[in-house]
Amino acid sequence: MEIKREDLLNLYYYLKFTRRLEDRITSLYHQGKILGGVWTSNGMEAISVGYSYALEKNDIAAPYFRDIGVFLVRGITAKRIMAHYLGKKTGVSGGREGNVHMGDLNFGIFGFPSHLADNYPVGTGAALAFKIRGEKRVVAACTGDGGTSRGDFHEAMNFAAVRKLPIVFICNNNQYAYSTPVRFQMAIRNVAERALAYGMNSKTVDGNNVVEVYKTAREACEIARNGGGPTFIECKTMRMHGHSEHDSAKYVPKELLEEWKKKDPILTMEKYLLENSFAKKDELDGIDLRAKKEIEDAEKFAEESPYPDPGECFKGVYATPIEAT
Amino acid sequence: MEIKREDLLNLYYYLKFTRRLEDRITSLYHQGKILGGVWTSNGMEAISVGYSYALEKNDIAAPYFRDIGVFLVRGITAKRIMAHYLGKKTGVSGGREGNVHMGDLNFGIFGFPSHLADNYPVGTGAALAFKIRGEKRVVAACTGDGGTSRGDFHEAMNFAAVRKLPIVFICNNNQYAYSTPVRFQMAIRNVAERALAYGMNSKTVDGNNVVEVYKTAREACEIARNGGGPTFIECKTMRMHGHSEHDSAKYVPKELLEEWKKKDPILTMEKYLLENSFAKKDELDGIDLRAKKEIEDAEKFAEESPYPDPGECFKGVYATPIEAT
Amino acid sequence: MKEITYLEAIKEALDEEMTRDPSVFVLGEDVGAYGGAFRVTEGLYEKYGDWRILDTPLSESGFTGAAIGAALVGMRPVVEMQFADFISCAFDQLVNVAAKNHYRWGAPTPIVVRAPYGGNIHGGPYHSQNIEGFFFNVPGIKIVAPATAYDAKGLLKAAIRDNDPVIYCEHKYLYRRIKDTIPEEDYIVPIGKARIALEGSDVSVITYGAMVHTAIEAARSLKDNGISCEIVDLRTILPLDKKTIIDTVKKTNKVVILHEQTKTGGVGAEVSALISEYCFDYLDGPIIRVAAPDTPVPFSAQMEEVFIPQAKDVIAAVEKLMRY
Amino acid sequence: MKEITYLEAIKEALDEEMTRDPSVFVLGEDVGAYGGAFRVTEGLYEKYGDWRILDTPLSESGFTGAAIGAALVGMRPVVEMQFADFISCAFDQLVNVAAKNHYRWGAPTPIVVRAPYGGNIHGGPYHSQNIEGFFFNVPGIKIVAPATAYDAKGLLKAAIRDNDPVIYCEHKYLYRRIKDTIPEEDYIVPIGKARIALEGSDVSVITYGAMVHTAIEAARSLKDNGISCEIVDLRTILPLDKKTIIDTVKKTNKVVILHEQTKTGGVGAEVSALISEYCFDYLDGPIIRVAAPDTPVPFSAQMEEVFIPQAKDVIAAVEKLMRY
Ligand SMILES: Cc1ncc(C[n+]2csc(CCOP(=O)(O)OP(=O)(O)O)c2C)c(N)n1
Ligand SMILES: Cc1ncc(C[n+]2csc(CCOP(=O)(O)OP(=O)(O)O)c2C)c(N)n1
Ligand SMILES: [Mg+2]
Ligand SMILES: [Mg+2]
Repeated sequence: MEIKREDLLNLYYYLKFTRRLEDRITSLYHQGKILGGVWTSNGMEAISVGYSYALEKNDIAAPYFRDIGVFLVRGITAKRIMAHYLGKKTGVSGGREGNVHMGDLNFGIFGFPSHLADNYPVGTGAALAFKIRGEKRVVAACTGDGGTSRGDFHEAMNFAAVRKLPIVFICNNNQYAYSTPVRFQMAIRNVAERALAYGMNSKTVDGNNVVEVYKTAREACEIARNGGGPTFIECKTMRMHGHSEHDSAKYVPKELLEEWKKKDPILTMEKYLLENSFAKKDELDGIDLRAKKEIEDAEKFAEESPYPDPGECFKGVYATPIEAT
Repeated sequence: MEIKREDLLNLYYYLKFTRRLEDRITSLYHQGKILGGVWTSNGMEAISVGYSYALEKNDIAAPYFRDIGVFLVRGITAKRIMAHYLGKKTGVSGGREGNVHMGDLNFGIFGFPSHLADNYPVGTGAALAFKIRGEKRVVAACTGDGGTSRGDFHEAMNFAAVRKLPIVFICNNNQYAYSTPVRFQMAIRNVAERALAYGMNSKTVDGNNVVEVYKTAREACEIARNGGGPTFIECKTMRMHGHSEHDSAKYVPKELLEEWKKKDPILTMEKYLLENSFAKKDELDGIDLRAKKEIEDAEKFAEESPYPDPGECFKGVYATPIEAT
Repeated sequence: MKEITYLEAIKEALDEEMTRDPSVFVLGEDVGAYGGAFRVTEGLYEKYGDWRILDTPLSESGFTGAAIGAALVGMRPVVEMQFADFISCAFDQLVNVAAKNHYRWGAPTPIVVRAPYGGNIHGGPYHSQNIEGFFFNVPGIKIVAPATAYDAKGLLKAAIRDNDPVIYCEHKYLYRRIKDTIPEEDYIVPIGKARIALEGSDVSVITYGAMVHTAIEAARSLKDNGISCEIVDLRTILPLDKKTIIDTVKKTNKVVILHEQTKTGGVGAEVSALISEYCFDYLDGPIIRVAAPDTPVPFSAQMEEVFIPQAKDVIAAVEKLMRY
Repeated sequence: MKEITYLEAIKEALDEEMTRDPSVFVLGEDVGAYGGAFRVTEGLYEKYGDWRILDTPLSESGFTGAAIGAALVGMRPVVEMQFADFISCAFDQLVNVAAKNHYRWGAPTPIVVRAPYGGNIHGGPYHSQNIEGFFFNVPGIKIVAPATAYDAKGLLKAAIRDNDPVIYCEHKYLYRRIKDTIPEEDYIVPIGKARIALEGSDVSVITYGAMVHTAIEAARSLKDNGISCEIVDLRTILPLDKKTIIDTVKKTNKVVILHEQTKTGGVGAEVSALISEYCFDYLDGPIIRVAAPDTPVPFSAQMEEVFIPQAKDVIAAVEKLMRY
């Protein structure tokens, strides 16, 4: 598969954008401006950016909580995201939700329900709808290595395989579920082996290589789009921070982090672009600056935005409210 | 593995016992003496008989609803079972439950919760207890091909594999879940392939051959007992009646039934015993008569037994009731 | 006008809605060629095919989640639970995904979950449960429970057209036991509106589902003793029709709440609490609940009979209240 | 005697019970070396090892089912839900296996499920839920919800020693915010017994969990206006301590029920219904419920503040009742 230079630069942009946005969110959290908790995709940005970039506009993403890149790639502005994290009225959820718990049908993104793997069955449903209606659209649903131990993972994978649904299942295998290493979660080597139980094709890719993630997802999407059924893609990566900003992650061996630091997805991409002469350093710096600028604007916007009216609490439970009697 | 003649004759006895008991239950149901529904293991008796015969007295069975043979093999009398089906006070559940929904800790049998595959996690728990306490006991848990599509199947298999629990998972693959053939339930050839997702050893056996089921289960039990972890055993068979007595099963091709009729587990065992001179015809007839007699006595006992006191309805919700205030 | 059973009413609603709106489809175990465990979808497979009357693997959470996802992209799925009891396996998807989608991120989730529920059929603990209590404290869910064939059809149509997740409790005991004369033309029964099943003046019996018929039986017999019962059939359990409840209490000043669901934490508790809150000054006696005891549903006929509230229990409660 | 936090009280109960009884063990996500998301099990792994403080894969149904199976063969497992919200994934095992084992086939299921629940911590819809409503209509389950460090320890010990499945609702907001002086010696707080958190004569405020502290705050302020509140801390939610509820109503004749759980179908509905049934003649005014609105728990501080009942809401309800 050939990738256009423009796409490569876009991928680079979204990697940077995601990293910078989450770095900023982390700072704001430590400043006490973001309440609750903060979970980031630091060091794993290539997965959400890569798989969502593989989607067409009409496709659907059913992300999990390390997938903020999906929101950026699909066109949700940093302004709305930042305001969302700050619990502002102008945020993606208008203050009803926090952190990566957001979704927007206008951008083809399903909200992430905290319960891990829940979005796998939900994703299959959209794929089923496309199949029923004969639409050439696909779904990409994502969860972590931890989420693959849940029943909903199993039920969704099996259903998609039986009905050959147009869906690509992504797994972010960052080697830990919170403090629990993969070897205490499953007795297999690669999460991809899970797919054998369903007769589903699977791939294991370098989750820190955005080009590889993108290409593999893109190919799987095309197979799905053309009636070839689902694929499971395991993206190997490493969680470089704690599980959340609360967590110092002492349980992760330092050497592991050292090793993976060298494989940072942004460094990897930079190197790839420079060495293959897709771009010069100053062009990349320009891209970075663009991301930086957007985030500064976003922060300003978010800070200046009003908090939601407390009365909003009572609204929106039903799409069709029953007239009060 | 060598099997003693005595064991072979016992296996034959339990096959006959199970068949006759369920045949009688079916008649009583059609006579209106058994309320609700009746589901049998007709044509599949070798599975429950074979795997439960592989257990030691102190082991635990966590059966599913085609496993009435487990109750007989483990020593629950036909009297108590028959009374249970008739909703009598003297039945296994004292009238609180019906059909194969029964259990008895004194005989190491967990009650079957109707929700298929629920007994897989429950089974792992007993195995975990044995492991924690360092007891050399094992668990055999069973479900149908249909049940393997449920999340609880996945979560239990995975947990057992990770913790190398002393459990043997049995699957009765009778090619249908109610009206749904296996090919609409999973996109794999053998249910045993499910085990690949967990790094668990698996076997596919002829579920109509009680000796094969017994041997395979026995070996798996010994592996489990000695710290070798779980095994998944797929027993291929065919449901020879409708899903329940309500169901005429028109959706099953006649040829399939014809084909499997020839493989009837009792015929198979009879042939094996006679051809290998383990027994003569009249000895087998004697065994059959013994089963027949027990069931006649059981029926008499059950018919004559009183119905439960209606007030029993209110008792037994809690093991430690809160003093009424 | 034609006479059809409660079960036929459900099937007709499905059939007509599927014809009217191509986004409606049915999924669940054995709903396809087999026509469902209770034969509710019988004949629909032949008419709408494999993808609109869709057999699923045995996986309630998976197919309920799939229904949610399909709904999010414009479909109107109707999920069949083979028995309502198995809805426990789909609890998480319903409570944490379907119920919260709209509040959390503005996405309507127009799914209907058909739940064949209730006892009196010798089903025992796992084939007789009333499951409305599982969802009764969950904002974002709607629950309906028709008592008549007319309402069974009209409420299912309303549920399918509604933009929220609706749990449709269809009482198995009523499937083939009751009939109604139904209009030929399209109609719905609006969600959120109770109905007066019987007008009366001395005491209100507030109930729903199969118990409406038990209430009517009791009312007939009470009438012979000169006691006039007003029977309120809630029809929608969540959200409750407060106005109809308040109006009947203001009229009769005496209330018996009747349900097959176990007593503690049942719908009756909420109805009682609403009345205490809004009609305190109109009450001429305690609010009595007649409900199943706090036990699983026992199998044996003898025990199940004391489990399921009977007309005589309603009569006793009403008489006690009349003496008050 | 020593002063410890609510969280420490939970940990001490676990530690002491594990020492006392080798059949007690803990399982759940990240409970092992990490010590649990809230650090409740911190230090226990070092003391009891990998098989008694047992990390599980991410699989609530699987490990809750495993706890049930272990209990059936003589263990006393304590399951930790990382957040109570995730108990929805284990709903089926709890409701259909654990709750019914004893009734169906006489097998006790002594498991405790620790459910870190409740809001006021900016957790949003998925990390703030009150989950008692999921199980409140399920016979066979017991539910406790301590409001103090003293009760947190005593109720957890009682729950571990109890032979039935107990859902132990530990309020996250209280973990490090409240302390109690606790006896050195072993004690339990019996399941099924409420306590009078504050004696009073004008009005009863019946509540539990974190709201007990809200009630106390309100009572203090009401006292300045000459209104004397009696506060009942239910402690056990299922089954309810009817006697204490009835006694307080007979004493004060006025009732406010307060909970953080959403209103419709909440524990308050049942408490209200019990009062209407048993104390009708003692009531001098309507039974008022102060509860969270029927919505998911919103994230933003502004919205969450109107979601969580506040002392001022209790004061307003009491004052309204006093004017009655
Ligand atoms: C069903 C469920 N149980 C527990 C949690 C709490 N929890 C949040 S993240 C997490 C670990 C997730 O691990 P993994 O799936 O590998 O994702 P990662 O955080 O590593 O990206 C846990 C246990 C949850 N969100 N959902
Ligand atoms: C969770 C759950 N969903 C639905 C049912 C209803 N049901 C009872 S048996 C059955 C089919 C079971 O198929 P399988 O597991 O293959 O067992 P078999 O009947 O073929 O022995 C179904 C759907 C159930 N018992 N449990
Ligand atoms: Mg992970
Ligand atoms: Mg089968």
